[in-house]
Amino acid sequence: MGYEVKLEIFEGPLDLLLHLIKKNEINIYDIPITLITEQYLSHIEMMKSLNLDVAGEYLVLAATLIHIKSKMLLPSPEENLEGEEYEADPRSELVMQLLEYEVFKEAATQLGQRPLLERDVFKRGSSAEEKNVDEGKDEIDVDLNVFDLVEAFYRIISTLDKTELMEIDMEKMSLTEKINEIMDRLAEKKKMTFAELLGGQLNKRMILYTFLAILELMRLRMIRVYQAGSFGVIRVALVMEK
Amino acid sequence: MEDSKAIIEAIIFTSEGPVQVDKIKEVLPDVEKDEISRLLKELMEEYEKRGGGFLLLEVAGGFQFRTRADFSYWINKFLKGRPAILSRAAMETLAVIAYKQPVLKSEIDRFRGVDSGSSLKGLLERKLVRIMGRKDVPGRPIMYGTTKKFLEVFNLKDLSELPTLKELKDLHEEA
Amino acid sequence: MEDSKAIIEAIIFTSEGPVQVDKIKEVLPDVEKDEISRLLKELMEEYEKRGGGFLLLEVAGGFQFRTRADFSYWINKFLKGRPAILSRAAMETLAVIAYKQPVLKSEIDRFRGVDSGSSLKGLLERKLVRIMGRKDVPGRPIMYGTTKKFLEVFNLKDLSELPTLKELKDLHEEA
Repeated sequence: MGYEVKLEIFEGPLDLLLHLIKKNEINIYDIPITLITEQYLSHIEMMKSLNLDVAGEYLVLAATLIHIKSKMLLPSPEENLEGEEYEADPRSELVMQLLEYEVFKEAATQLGQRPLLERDVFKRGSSAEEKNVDEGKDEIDVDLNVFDLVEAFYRIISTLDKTELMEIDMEKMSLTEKINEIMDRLAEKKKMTFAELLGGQLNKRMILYTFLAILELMRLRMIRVYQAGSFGVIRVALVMEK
Repeated sequence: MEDSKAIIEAIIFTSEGPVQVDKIKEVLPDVEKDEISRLLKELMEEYEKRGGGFLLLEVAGGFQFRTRADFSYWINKFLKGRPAILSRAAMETLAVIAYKQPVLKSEIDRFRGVDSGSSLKGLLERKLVRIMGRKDVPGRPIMYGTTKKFLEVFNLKDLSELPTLKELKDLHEEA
Repeated sequence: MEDSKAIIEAIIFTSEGPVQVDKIKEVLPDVEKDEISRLLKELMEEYEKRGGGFLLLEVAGGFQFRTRADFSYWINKFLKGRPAILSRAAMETLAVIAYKQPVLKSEIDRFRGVDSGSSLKGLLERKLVRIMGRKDVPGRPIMYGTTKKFLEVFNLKDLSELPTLKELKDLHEEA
């Protein structure tokens, strides 16, 4: 790729920084921080003067560069006889980040060079799929995805435009789950003791939920709880629907 | 195989319906129609001779690959084993139940603005949804909730793994 | 061609997605798995040797016919479709997810140095990425990973077919 660079091709501050390092043919492990900071800042100025939206991340990295620069101006630990702990090169963290980013950038390039379905290779009936996008909106992939589910709910909620509906009560969800679990266990065993139902719970919260679930199920008349005598075993059973 | 023949084959392969010679000619303007027809005939003969799982046939004024009729038994057997598709309506109904359980049918209908009866029935049949009990109000309406199978299908450990709407909203707003 | 081989071919031909050996075994219970694999290998070689418009390939843990990449120009012309383009931001986000899965959004943002919200949402919508669950740390953030469709779209048998990060690094340093 020739580097007749247009500003908008940068994917972010790290991308810009890598570009500057390449352009100046700098050793990434020994970045002349003053030079790079200057070039980086002037680049941001240019972006601003072109009325390009300079995302916050660019400014964060600018601050980081300036910070590193100021740290490098301080006497180095070797010279500082009183400094007892060895302080790492202030650039090292940024270098690590750049190297990591560079690898992912390469990974992205490699991915893009693979023979992509519907771009380079086609499966049978590809033309049919095109149509499905318009007409077959009613059908959703077989590969069920939680994202589809949330999206579906989000769609509904957005049309209702009621903010209070946005709140999902996780406590209520956990309670519902316990109710489900108890019903499953009872469906299998028909009758269980109270202790059995509470047993095997890992923490107090779960015990509490189990207890609340039992109360709720009693209230709903889904289960029956009975005890043989004052100190007898408490048993729980499903109420059979007529 | 020569390129134009292979390209013709690839075109017919990707097309959903039968492909007409004229359509091929549009893609390969430098190849004469007669030549296209000749290549098509060659391909048809090759597939016939090969005796594989499908043939190239002339149907409805065009050319199309079709599986050999002798194999219909096996192909039907295969197609029947396919997992079924959830309609958008079913997905919406399921979403309301997942997030609002235990929930009444009347509530689902109100959320969606349409009757959810048939979606609900489908979800119950597929065991993604179940009856959780009856609400303690006059008429004792049925309350619905999700099942263990629901968690399995959506790869969730428990319901608290479901993304909250706030999390989804964050993605939407950054977009 | 022997019947079981032709039937396998016909099954793969009719299927929407890649067909797994197990699925073929369900249709042909009398044929051993090893035998199915052997026949599939034979078919792959035959198509390769024939040099026609399409090939039999192993993708996303299954087998599927796909057109030869050399003909993409003509097929795009025929389908009149604009090839789907993933932005560079989306590709980078996808690359981080592919290599670091299960991965948090905050980690993706850190690796890329920018907010990946909108890329992530696009990838979720295109079903190249999925929610894998929540991480067991305070706040229980959502973890992301790639899907089977990712493998299908990128022509991968499985994730191990991707070059390792070390290989990529070496490649980069040589360049």
